[in-house]
Amino acid sequence: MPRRKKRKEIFALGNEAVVEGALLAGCSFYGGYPITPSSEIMEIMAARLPMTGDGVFMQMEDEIASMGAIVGASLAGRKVMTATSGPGFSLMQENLGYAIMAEAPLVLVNVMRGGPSTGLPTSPAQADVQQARWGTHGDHPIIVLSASDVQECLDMTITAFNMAEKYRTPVILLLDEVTAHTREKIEVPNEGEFEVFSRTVPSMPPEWYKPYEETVRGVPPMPPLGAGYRFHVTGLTHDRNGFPTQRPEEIVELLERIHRKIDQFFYDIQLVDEVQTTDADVVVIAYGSVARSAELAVHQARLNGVRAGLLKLKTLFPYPRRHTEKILGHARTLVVPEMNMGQMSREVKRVNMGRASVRTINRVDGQIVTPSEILKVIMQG
Amino acid sequence: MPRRKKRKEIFALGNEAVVEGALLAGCSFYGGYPITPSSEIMEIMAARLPMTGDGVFMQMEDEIASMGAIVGASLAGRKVMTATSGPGFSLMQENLGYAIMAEAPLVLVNVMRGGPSTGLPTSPAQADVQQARWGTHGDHPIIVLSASDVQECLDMTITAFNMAEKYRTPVILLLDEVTAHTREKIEVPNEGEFEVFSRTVPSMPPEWYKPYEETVRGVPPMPPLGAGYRFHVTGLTHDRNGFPTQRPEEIVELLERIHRKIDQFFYDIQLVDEVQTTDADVVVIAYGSVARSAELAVHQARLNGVRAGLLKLKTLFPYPRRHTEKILGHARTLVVPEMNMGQMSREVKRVNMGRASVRTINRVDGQIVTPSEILKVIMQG
Amino acid sequence: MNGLTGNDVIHQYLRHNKKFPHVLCPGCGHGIVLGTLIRSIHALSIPKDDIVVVAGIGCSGRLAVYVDFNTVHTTHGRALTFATGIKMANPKLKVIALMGDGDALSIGGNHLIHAARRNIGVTALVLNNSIYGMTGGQSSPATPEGATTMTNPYGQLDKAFDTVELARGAGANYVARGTVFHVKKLEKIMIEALGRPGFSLVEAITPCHTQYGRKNKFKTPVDMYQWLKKSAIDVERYEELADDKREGRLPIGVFFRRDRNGYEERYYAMKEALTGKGAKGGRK
Amino acid sequence: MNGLTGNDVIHQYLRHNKKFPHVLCPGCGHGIVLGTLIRSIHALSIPKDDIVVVAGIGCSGRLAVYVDFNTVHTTHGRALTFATGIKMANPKLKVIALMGDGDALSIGGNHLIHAARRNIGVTALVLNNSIYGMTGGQSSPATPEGATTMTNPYGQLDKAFDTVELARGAGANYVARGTVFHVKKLEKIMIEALGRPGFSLVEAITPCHTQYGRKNKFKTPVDMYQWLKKSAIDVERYEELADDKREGRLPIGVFFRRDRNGYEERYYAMKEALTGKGAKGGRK
Amino acid sequence: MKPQELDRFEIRFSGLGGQGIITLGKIMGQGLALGHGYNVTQTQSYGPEARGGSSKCDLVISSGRISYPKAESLDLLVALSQEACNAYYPYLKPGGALVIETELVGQQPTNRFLGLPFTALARDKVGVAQAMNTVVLGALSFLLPFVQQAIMRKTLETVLPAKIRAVNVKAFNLGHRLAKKEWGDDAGEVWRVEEGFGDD
Amino acid sequence: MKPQELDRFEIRFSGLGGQGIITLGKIMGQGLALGHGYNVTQTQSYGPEARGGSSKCDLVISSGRISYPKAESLDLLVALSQEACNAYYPYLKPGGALVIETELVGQQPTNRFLGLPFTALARDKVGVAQAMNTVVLGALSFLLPFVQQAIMRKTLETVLPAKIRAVNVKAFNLGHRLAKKEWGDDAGEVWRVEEGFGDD
Amino acid sequence: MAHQKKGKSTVTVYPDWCKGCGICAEFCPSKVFEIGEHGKATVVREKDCIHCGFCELHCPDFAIVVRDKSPVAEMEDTAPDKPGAKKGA
Amino acid sequence: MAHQKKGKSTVTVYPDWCKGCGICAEFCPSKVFEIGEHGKATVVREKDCIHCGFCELHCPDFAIVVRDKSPVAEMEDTAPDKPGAKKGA
Ligand SMILES: Cc1ncc(C[n+]2csc(CCOP(=O)(O)OP(=O)(O)O)c2C)c(N)n1
Ligand SMILES: Cc1ncc(C[n+]2csc(CCOP(=O)(O)OP(=O)(O)O)c2C)c(N)n1
Ligand code: SF4
Ligand code: SF4
Ligand code: SF4
Ligand code: SF4
Repeated sequence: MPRRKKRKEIFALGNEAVVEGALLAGCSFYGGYPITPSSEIMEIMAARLPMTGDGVFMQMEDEIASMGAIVGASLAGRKVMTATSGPGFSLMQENLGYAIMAEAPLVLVNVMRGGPSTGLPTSPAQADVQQARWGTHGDHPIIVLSASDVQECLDMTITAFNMAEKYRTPVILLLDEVTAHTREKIEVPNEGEFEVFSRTVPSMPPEWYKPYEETVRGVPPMPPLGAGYRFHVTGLTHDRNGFPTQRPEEIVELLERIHRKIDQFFYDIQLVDEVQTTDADVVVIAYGSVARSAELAVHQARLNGVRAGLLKLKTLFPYPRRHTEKILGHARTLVVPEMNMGQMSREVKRVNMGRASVRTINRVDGQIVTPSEILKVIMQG
Repeated sequence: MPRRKKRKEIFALGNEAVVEGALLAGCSFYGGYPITPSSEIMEIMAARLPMTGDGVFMQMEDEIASMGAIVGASLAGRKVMTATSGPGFSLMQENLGYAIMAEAPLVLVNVMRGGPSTGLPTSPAQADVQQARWGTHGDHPIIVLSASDVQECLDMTITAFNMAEKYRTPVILLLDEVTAHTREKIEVPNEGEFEVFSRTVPSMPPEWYKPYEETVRGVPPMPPLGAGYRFHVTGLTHDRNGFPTQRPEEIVELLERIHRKIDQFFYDIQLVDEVQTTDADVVVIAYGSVARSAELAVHQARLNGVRAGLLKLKTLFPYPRRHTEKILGHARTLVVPEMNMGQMSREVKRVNMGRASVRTINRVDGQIVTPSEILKVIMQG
Repeated sequence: MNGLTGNDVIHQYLRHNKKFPHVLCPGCGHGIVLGTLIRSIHALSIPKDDIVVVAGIGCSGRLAVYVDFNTVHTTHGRALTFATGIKMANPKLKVIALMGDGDALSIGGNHLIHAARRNIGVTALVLNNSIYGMTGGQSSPATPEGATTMTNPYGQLDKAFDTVELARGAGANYVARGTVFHVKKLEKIMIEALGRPGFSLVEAITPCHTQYGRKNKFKTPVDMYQWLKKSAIDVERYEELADDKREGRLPIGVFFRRDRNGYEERYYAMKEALTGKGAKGGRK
Repeated sequence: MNGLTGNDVIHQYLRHNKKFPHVLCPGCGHGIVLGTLIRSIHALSIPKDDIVVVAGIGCSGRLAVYVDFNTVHTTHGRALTFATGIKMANPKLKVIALMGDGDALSIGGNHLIHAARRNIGVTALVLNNSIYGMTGGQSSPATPEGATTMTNPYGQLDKAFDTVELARGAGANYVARGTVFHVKKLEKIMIEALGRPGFSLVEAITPCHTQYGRKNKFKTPVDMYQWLKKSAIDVERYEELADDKREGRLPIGVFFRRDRNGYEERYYAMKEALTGKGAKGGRK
Repeated sequence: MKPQELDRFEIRFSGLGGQGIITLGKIMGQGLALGHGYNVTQTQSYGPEARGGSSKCDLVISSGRISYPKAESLDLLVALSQEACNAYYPYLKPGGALVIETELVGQQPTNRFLGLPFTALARDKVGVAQAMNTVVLGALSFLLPFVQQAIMRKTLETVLPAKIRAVNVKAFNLGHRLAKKEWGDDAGEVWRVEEGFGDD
Repeated sequence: MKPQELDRFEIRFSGLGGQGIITLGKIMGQGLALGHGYNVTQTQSYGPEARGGSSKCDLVISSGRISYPKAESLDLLVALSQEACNAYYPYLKPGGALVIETELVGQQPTNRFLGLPFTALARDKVGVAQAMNTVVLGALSFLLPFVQQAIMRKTLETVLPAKIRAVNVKAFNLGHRLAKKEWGDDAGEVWRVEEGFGDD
Repeated sequence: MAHQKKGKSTVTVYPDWCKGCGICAEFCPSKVFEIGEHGKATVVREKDCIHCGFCELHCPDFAIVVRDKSPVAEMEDTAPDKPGAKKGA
Repeated sequence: MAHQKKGKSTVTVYPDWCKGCGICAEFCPSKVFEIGEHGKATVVREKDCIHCGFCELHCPDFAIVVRDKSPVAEMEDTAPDKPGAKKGA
């Protein structure tokens, strides 16, 4: 067996690791508009992309245009990304919905800051979680990921691109300001050490191609614009050819498929890390930087004789119901610490159906939830 | 006792009744951008407002500008409104969050059509329900109302204005295309027959006025701009004077207050209609035009010997938990029919905590849920 | 298809699996614009595969579905943002943004001026029918002052944008105006516009009898074409007219041409300069 | 406060319960614009209560909090939309929209051109520092071609907007430009702008040394003021210059004045005409 | 006169865009709701179908509260084009009535129908082809036993602008007269019910 | 040489904007992370405080995994302004060390501190006042027993652009030398731990 | 010149696509079209067509095709038409 | 004219508000200011002030106030200053 090539180590900001991950995943198009605390992603992209093969970096006039540009570029065959924070995320919602309907793969990074409105531009929060799920109008599926440290920023960005391409869908990566603005040593994987997925392109003659056809995976192949497959893309409900339709059975087929293509692959999409959960009475369910506090708290609780565990959510939506169910087999108490007024805890409660007791810890003052706060609640059982 | 003056009857479209209600409630400013199926609201406002006392009608360049204009006018002392549908609603989210932070009363009518994206512009849906709750970034409170027939369009619009003014907050009125585009005979109440609430203005000298002060109700008085109270309004987290703050205790006070001012008045805000629920084994929980189908289904079920009832939600958020709890005292089954993939049923399930069995009926093909569909599920128990 | 002429040519470019006639109203000028666009592309012998038509939302936006190019029907007002992304992603494509006046000038105004400033290599067609057709006849920023619409029952108070002046102020590279009555001229303009570098804007005046004409004293669609016939005048001749003679006249033709490279050309040239021939690392 | 002069006057308009000095960087021209605005208002004897300053988001937007007027700090790019609502709701108020160049020209570009077209009675101050100050030095649509910024490390490719031409193209009623070095002229302009009907746009060129200057060969804030001193020239004189002499010069002064009534005036006049003296029912 | 008790009477007007189908439904609905005191819901087709040339307008009429506002099974179908007749005939209740424009609906799906050449009548007898919908309104005012001709005419007069009022009243009366003549006095008998036993 | 085992060692650098606090923290962090192989998290203040003139940068250093990335109780506080010293001294652990810039921190909150006139040293001995932060880095490289001077100097050289490299190496060496001289050989002794018993 | 083509063209209207807007009828220099009973354009004076192209360029529905007559067709067509006879669909 | 005012004004800098940008020191026609040790503007030649107003108008932080001397103050000030003596805060 060949010796594993040593990985490059860098001391990088979370936002920097996102760029690193994106480039490794094959991102070649960035369109964006600056906003704290996501701006470093854009700035580093501005420096890096013009230097790479076919990399395109564009500063657009606003967040609406940013989404428009990356959806356009995605349709033209690129792996694309944008990054923003709350106010910009709100503005991106309309075109995000379009991308869902057009099934245009893209990665949207939202580095969350305190809200609502302009709120607390430089302080951490996790208050856009439900917005990530429901922000655009109409029923829609969405994949929402998160990362809790700098290495994960890199890894989850690669994952985000892979899921976007695999499922032909926008993927949202939610970071909080702490994760985005922490510098840590991370390993940059070598080529071949990680999976890179690219959208399937059609392998039939153009006349036979139907851009929104039913397939086994529910994901139709997608050629770049201009490759000889001249089809129609629209945000209206459409038939298999992409043409607008008002026929109930075609509408249902479409909406059902775009949901199913994600729902049925829950085992691939719903990612968590479990720390000492197997025997745990008290399980902390956390994500983002709060999961780091939770990890320390769980460690300290064990030292204090409490069987605590951590379920770290790396996928927020579709909510990892299966993993939660497993834990509900033994846990008496679920502790859900968040930098918001209780957004993921709604999902936990919905799945819990009254079984375990659910304790929430919520901060909305721009401060991170500390290990000791979590420890206190764990110790209360 | 003086005889009640006969009420004027009109044969009106749901959208027309909204205008009627708004004018009765004292709306004197409309800013909007046309979109099907809400456009009649705008068009009738365009004809009516220039004819009324100080009425201002403005067509703005887009939905973002529409929200900006009405928030501005609200700060300048007007009772204000806009109307839109899904795509426009998505664009309004950023400034909606601003209005929440600035505590600017306003009424936003979203006549829902099929989504996501451009979707089904002329077909009914109820798929923006969770978006109404979570569409803008950051933790925020919001009042979301709905109406199921033309009379209710009028009544609930008045209620929406009253709540907006009473609680200094945006109120969203969600209609569906069926309700908005049905013509019915309605009664227009005479002056004095309905309550009209207007924001409290300060009654102290300007030097003592703090625009975001803690009060018993949690709602600070609000003078119009230019009335001698020169204060600062911002979407940043702010102190009692309205000045930006990053101090955790001030932030918490602010966010806690804007939530509390709505949460604590749940008995005033959470409106439902109950039809034969007292003894019901099976309760349908519905809203909007679907509640009309449900009413017929419940009626037919009773004829068939099933003890069915209807909980019609007129307030969607904050979710009427109290009324649901009461019903959970006796109901075995809750049926939640919706023209979406299951949005309010999430709220029902969260409150239900596994007690009753929850059956959902979901249509997303642009067709209304029919009485017979609901009846079938009721009869299955 | 080179032996064919007239609508026989057009028919070769229409999608055979779409239902015709199209959804637009009798006499709607949008169809004429589409025909003209097709003929221009045909004249330039651009392969269908290389054309991307990016449409906004509106009656005009609905045209995209009928033509056998790569067609993208976007969101209201945002066609140019998608078009920008597509052009930058693949500069070899000929990208045409097809927009209504509401689309391009109201909700989409910002993207229009920025596309012009940036000089992205996209041909923008603004189908100006002075009204929001699709949504039932509300005012647009191109509705003439005084006209009656569903949202201005007492007469439009706003002054209309002059699309040409707006684009000029934003720094556009090429701006022209035509009408669907003066189709040959419009075709000449489109052919030129499609062949130029950078951002070109072509405004096509196209009647909407249903939503605009009927409320503004045009009894039939034909009346609107008569009006176009009468009021349009070549911009060169227009400029020689005395001020008082200009009232009510609609100048058409090419208003200006500037010669700046398209954004995509400048961007890729920068990349080339930075990375050299395959070499990594810039020489900034 | 009429016996007072200079900054003694300014101090009367600052909020005494706010912390000073303000948050802006040393040498930032925004403070000078604020002082000039205060002096203009003082000169016109407009009561503080009648002034509404509507600010966008950016360093410039932060100014609003310091002055003792009615102040509204809005969302990024949207100041003019709020200002429009306020003015229409109460035309007696003197409404001033205070925006950065990113605010006004990038994300807010559409509102700017529509406010100009509509001719709403608002005075728009665009504080142009060629850069996004607040967010740390990214390009704005006013960043000169070739300049280095955080998002254009290899030099800005875009051409900058000419605010004056953009506003002209959109049909604005009054457009002027000044600099914070030429404060007296700027004050004269502001006084005129505040007194006019309809939409007036004043562009104030104001240096940002921290985010723009340092990356573009201005060693100190003072260098940027030297540059303003050298490059600015009265527009009347500028127009007499030969083309090749114009390079690098910045014309300042009033570019044009048009005399159209403000939108609010036209709207309320229409209401008056429709409803008559208290009478209901129009006479359209 | 006390209005006849009705429990969900459903009417669909259908035909081509430009025939004034929606106006017909609106006036009839308003007359029944405001003039006769019934509860009425009127709904119509929006969107591309409407654009595409076809047009549809439903009324549900009831003495009691109307829960579900859309027509589900029709008591009366008015079809003013062949296409509309084909499309909606299946929704007619057993025993429901079909009214057609005889010149435009050449293939009748049943021999039980009531027809008149409404367009020709309007054009030839009233002199204004566009008044066709009012001729239909007049005919229905005769046909439907719960409609009072005078009230409906009054509604018509209230709703229409002055300058086209006279022409339309003429058309209305024509429709009423001809329906009576052609369809016979007991055409709508099936829907007439005896005064019930309920208390006052 | 095997790096000393560390379990959450927390350092805060604090002072005024313009003193190069963030750069100091970043270089030190990078040296410890990449050069020494520790796990390190570096965080800093953004936003208005940063604008308002004060500046802060934290490092957490550990041999094991760092869960919570922010500094909670400091092992070492470097305060380069009076304001910073006042603000953060309370977060110092019992037994933690305080390093101050003696000319800028006139009022020391305790008599147990280590000080040097870093700014004056940089200005007068290196000739470049801005190299102050590097003088601090040099001093700390002496003070902290787990920092190897050579590695840290190497990091410094890697990170800095060529034209300011020499000056900064000079400043670094100066800081190291003077710290040794002024603070004495056992200044950081408290943190030196014997090699543990763990297996290799 | 176009005029020399008089009588040398066939003019076809596809009635399924024609919406009867009247543009062709109004502006054809040779008055080739009339709007027929069912609201569709009908070719009534095909032989007067000078193949100016106006109608093809201006029909918003691409419903008209004007073609040069094939030699054979031309031959047949030399027989004088009855004046005003209807042609085309 | 401004020049006639020479020596008749007091110039005050509020050091708390001054950020030391240097504008006043650079552009004051009479070189009244210097940037002092702590990076703040200091009035060093007050008597040369001609009350042109430049510094007040251009200080971005409203930190300078130039006032006409009150008669009393003026009186006191007639005593010749030592050249270069520091004045103000
Ligand atoms: C965000 C958003 N707002 C509003 C609409 C509704 N809408 C659809 S098309 C249209 C305007 C159409 O007018 P125009 O662009 O002039 O094109 P036309 O239909 O006249 O060709 C509007 C307002 C929408 N689809 N999306
Ligand atoms: C919707 C939205 N997008 C982005 C931002 C981030 N942001 C805040 S200020 C600003 C730009 C500031 O630049 P400019 O308007 O030129 O004003 P300056 O700070 O230079 O005075 C940006 C992009 C935001 N607050 N909201
Ligand atoms: S122009 Fe075309 S659509 Fe119009 S009448 Fe003639 S053939 Fe018919
Ligand atoms: S080509 Fe068409 S318009 Fe021209 S003469 Fe022939 S029929 Fe008439
Ligand atoms: S101009 Fe003002 S801030 Fe600048 S140095 Fe002078 S006094 Fe200080
Ligand atoms: S007023 Fe200010 S700038 Fe002018 S001379 Fe006096 S000190 Fe100098």
